[in-house]
Amino acid sequence: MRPRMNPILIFFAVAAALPMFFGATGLFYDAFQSIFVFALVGLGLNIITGFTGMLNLGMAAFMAIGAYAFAILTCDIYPFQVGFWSGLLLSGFIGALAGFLIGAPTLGLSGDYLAIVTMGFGEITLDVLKNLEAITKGTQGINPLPRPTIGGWTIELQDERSWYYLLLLILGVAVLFVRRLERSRTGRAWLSIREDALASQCMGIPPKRTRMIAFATGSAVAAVGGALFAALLSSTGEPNSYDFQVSILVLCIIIVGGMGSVAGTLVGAAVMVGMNAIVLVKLADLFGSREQGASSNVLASPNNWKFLIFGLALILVVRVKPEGLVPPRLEGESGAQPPAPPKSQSGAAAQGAGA
Amino acid sequence: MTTLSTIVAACVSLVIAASSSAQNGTIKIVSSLPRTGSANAQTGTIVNGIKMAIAEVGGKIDGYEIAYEDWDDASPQRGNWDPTVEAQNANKAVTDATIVGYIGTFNSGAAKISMPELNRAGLVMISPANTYSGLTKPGLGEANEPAIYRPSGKISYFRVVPTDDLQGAVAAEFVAASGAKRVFVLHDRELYGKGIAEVFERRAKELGMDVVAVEGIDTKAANYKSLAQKVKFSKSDAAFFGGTTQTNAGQVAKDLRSAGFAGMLVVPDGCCEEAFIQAAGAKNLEGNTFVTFGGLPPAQLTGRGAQFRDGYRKMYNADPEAYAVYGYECGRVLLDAIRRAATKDRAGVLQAVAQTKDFDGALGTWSFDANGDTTNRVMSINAVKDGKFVFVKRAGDTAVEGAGKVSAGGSVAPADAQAR
Amino acid sequence: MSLLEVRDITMRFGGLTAVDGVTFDLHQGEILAVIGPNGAGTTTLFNAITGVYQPTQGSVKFRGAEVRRSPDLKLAVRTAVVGILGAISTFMALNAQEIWTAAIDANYLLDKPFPWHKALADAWATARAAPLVWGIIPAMVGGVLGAATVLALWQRLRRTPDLIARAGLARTFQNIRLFTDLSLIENVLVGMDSRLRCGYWTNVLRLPAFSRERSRSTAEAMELLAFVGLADRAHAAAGSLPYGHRRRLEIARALASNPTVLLLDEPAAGMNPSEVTSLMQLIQRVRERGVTVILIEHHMKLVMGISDRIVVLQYGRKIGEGTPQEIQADRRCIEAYLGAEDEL
Amino acid sequence: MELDFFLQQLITGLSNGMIIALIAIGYTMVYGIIELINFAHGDLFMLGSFLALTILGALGIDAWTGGSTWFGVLLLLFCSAVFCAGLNWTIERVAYRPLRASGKLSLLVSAIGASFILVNLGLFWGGLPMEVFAGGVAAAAPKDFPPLVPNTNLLGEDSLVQVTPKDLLVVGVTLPLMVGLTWIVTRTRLGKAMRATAQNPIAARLMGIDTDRVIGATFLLGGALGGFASVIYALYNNTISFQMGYRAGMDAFTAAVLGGIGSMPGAVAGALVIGLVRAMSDGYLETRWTNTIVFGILVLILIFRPSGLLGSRAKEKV
Repeated sequence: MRPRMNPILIFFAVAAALPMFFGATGLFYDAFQSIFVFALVGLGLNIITGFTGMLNLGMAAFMAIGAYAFAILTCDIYPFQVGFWSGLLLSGFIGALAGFLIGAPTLGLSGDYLAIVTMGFGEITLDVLKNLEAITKGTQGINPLPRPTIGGWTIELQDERSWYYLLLLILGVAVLFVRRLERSRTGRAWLSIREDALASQCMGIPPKRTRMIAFATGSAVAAVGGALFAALLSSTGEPNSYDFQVSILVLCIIIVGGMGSVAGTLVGAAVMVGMNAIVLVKLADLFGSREQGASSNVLASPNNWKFLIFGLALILVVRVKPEGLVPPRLEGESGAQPPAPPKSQSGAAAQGAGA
Repeated sequence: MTTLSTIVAACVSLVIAASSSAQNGTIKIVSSLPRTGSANAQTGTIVNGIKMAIAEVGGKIDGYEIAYEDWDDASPQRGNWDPTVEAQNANKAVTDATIVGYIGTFNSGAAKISMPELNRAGLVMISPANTYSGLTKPGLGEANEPAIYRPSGKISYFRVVPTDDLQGAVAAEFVAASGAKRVFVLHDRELYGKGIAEVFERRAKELGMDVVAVEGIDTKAANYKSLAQKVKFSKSDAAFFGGTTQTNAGQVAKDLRSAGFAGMLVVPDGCCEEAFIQAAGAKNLEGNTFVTFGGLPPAQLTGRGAQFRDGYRKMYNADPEAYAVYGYECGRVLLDAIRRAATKDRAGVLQAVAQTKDFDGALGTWSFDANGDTTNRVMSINAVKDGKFVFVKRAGDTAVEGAGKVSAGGSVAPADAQAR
Repeated sequence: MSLLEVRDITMRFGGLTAVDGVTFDLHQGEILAVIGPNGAGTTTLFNAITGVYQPTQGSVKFRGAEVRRSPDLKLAVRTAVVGILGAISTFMALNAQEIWTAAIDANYLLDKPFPWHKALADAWATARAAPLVWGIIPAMVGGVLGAATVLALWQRLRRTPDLIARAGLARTFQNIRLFTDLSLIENVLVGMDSRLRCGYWTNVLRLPAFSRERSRSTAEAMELLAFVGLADRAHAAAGSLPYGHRRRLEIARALASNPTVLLLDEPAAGMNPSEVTSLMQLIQRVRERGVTVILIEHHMKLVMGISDRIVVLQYGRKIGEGTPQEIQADRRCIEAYLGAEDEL
Repeated sequence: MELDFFLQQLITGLSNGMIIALIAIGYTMVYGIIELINFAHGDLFMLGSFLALTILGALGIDAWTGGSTWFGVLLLLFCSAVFCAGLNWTIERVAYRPLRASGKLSLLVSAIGASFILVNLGLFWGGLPMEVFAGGVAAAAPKDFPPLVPNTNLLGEDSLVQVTPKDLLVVGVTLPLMVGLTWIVTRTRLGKAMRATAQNPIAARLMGIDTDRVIGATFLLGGALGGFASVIYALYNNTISFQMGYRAGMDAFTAAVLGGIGSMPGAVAGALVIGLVRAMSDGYLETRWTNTIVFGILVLILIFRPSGLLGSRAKEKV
């Protein structure tokens, strides 16, 4: 039997080849830059929710922390100005620290109690970013942010193709990072906690510490995603750019892609963000051009239909593929094996209920 | 396989995207405004105004076809302007060589994202609604503003709307003139609302009023009854709310009144729309509520402005909202510049826009100053009567520019303003 | 000296006393069966021993000592550090803006080098001058951090299942609890976790130690799977196994930590006679590996066939202890189990 | 003066808390039975209030001035409750039931999708060409809800402390509803079936309980409560907007969790705590920190009571 191809490799191969077809600039790059950033944040959430089974509804907060840490450390209105690469690393580190701080008192909570605490953390983060104006510039956003320099060569914002490959590279490193963890003692401990926290504890795995490591790792990855998000805009945007809706988008990415599956996260990001950045825009353009005059009728504007289409698409996707587009596979499993019973993605959640 | 099919799907839509580009003899204008979610009500009127301006020239200038695209800088998840989308719009505009004018943005925060990009590309940007002072005026915002928005060193951003530093001051002067001694300042913690509230606060203090407190509200709260009680119990004579209809100004007004606060309530031009009256309930605004507005309300417009008002009624079968005229003005000033431009490309149009002088606009006769701001200082104060805005008085002709500047010490670091 | 001393264990859930003052010893190398009718408290006793429940009363000593973390210097230092950090961050959260303004905004001018020393000095001065109390927010930040500290401290002093497992007591579960989405070998490797040494960064960077440990642990896991007869399905999902095999996998997983004592909770439940026979052989072989076994079982053939000693529980109390022959001869035990005299 | 202010905040906090409680019960019931955070519930509640406004508009607002006000309120309550109940039931049928077997998180995404759709419907609804929607010109703008219930001060217009018929309405509708609901859940056959299904759906099915119907009934009840809440909310705040479901839902869900999710008295207790904390924080501290304080208190309570105020943590069967 022909071995199944590795979907992660396919993703990267296709992504690396794509720019050949699309010139040096265009909508394509904008969409894919978003896709890569959200794939990164999705990877972070995948560690927390997909691997370890902790439902996190506040992922945007870690993005925000990464973005603001990066901005404060690099923007020239502050004295730090550590530069792009150090800023990226440090923002990841600060993200981990934040994950640690919020995790320490709350990771003992089960399932949905943790979910609401993380959601609250998201709200608190927004409020703090808005209220501590002296430090974060409140709603003004911090800009401009530096461009990455590689050996004396600076990638300008307009150089979309270079940005594309830079993001792809960083995403690749992150995927490698996450995959290596997943396929090691650390990752096994996470998965075992998701599957059955008590049994895993009875095997000698300290649940709180393990959860904490997962939470901090996930937060760090998401924070790096947030830092890149800001770097791409050359601004943090306002704090509201990291609100609950963003957390929900990230959650949808990993569930639609396939919980606990790295390849799924990549595909989920491509589908969800792509739908947003390409399909919905195209649809609006398509119908918008036919719009005659300006009518006060709310139904006439295609923009007013976006929520509806997005919602319907979400329901349809989980209806058709409830286990996600690319469900996780077992290591070393060959095509000949019978598939595991389709309860994979419920494992995480069932945990919360039972524990 | 799913991966592949996803990518293929993405590619197909991209090919569609790529195929819809330039034709010869066409000049393209785009606007980037939040068209998804709650701001759409206002931006719709702006778009109407732009379309009207284009219709007036017959869609053609010097044989060039004027194409207009109405871009959305909001996303459905956010229901509001989205920095990512705004950045994409800016990119899209920069890479499409037929685009010579970019009308937008609605939110000052969004402008911060697209301004440097467009500036680098030398693409002129005219905003109908950005009022944040720091975008153009040195010394009023961050230390690095507005230089960071002008990486090419040239000015390519213009706005037809007076800035917060003028409007907030006008509002404070109006309150002071009414004899109020104690004033309670509220704002929505957004760039626009907070900025204008800060200007109001400083000007109010300069005018010798007692600012009881400055509070940022939670714009998503169900009601502000507790806060309204606080205002009432503080024995303030007047309240100022820096915010917009979208950031719940209606509920603030309503709760203040239902809590029994009888003093004067002043709100800025973000509330100068029918939707505000609709949200707050006409009865609650009757009498002691005032709305400042940068310009004159449609009913007070004369000359060109009156023509605009009548034309709008005819074209859209509705009264123009206060913001429609800004859209119209943006469109007209841009088209006028295209007409005057020696070369119908970005550089030519940019130069022509910058040279706009004594423009006979719907908002009066005005020019762009060295910063790209309108020289139009005319403002109006409006009240609400029988569910309609009524003109109270004209103001602002005497407003001091830079009233928002911190007087003591000369430091412009925002920290001074915020260390309360 | 006995390996495990269970002394006067009592478990109460609200008004219900599930286990009432049970005392017994476990000796090195033996197979001890704990039997009792359903509801006698056998599983609860297991849970109390393995730390899943905290016994209301009584003690479990393993090799003569209670299994728990001792409050050592490291713990004290950590607690102190967290506490101090909490206090500092509370304080910082309080006055963050003023300190920031004084240190950064006041000292920083564009295009001029930043005076770090002055900034730090200013920050310190502002921090010292700033008022400590602002209201409810610092109280809450402090509260959260303080509570977390207390909780962490308390957690550490508790007998937790992971601690007991690491001490050398491994167990299986009455209602099999495998990691169903993981493969067989991964299940065993999770069981082996307490013996693995590679840390986080070793795993990420794939240092040489990682590869060494991976090949060693995989070989051992395969050996264990072979031991229970499941080597041929090593990469299948545990959830795809038939019931009888799941029991065996659970035993392999428990053995992976090289335990001194193996606690089996009703290993034969739901098995057919031939499966029971092979299970008995398996348990014997486990003992031959030098592992001491305690098992709860209702299957009398298995209990009588392999145990060295038997403890009988009824209504949470121990009513008998002895060799299989002694128990079979004990009237009270038989009554407890069968409830009727005429069946004898 | 100080005492007046405190009493005033107390009254405001309690009234707000009661409204949150009604929504929170809807969350907690659904969670209790299928362990789903029903994201669409807040938006369902939003649509209920739009229906109420539409009815008002269709019948003519003037009809409700004078003696028939209370009748009007009852009519609105009834219509919105029926509407929300039906809609909630439909959503369960269409978006949740087919996914129940495929895991909690798929359900969650489905609920998020449903929530998006409802929000969009609310936007469209606001564009109806009706007088009450200002001719539908500004669909997205918040809508004024006519003050059917007067805002007169029952303690006399001179009193600093305001107790209005609105406050009485909130208490007068909420309390009987809660009593009634408690009766349904604890005393009736349906209630017994609901609790059985919540405990163990498989066992309940084996015992002959039609769990699908019981779950449907739970959604009906929860939806009806959301409908009641929507009318009370609209009458109390006098503004409705297509985006109000988000905050209402978040507050309510927080309340449900704070009280111990799945427990109805817990949801009420949690909601009252949140209402009071919000009022006190708005009144005595700064509004901009209110959210932070609410969630800070949530975390603090959950650290000490990991299952919420009144929640009981079921011992896991090992």
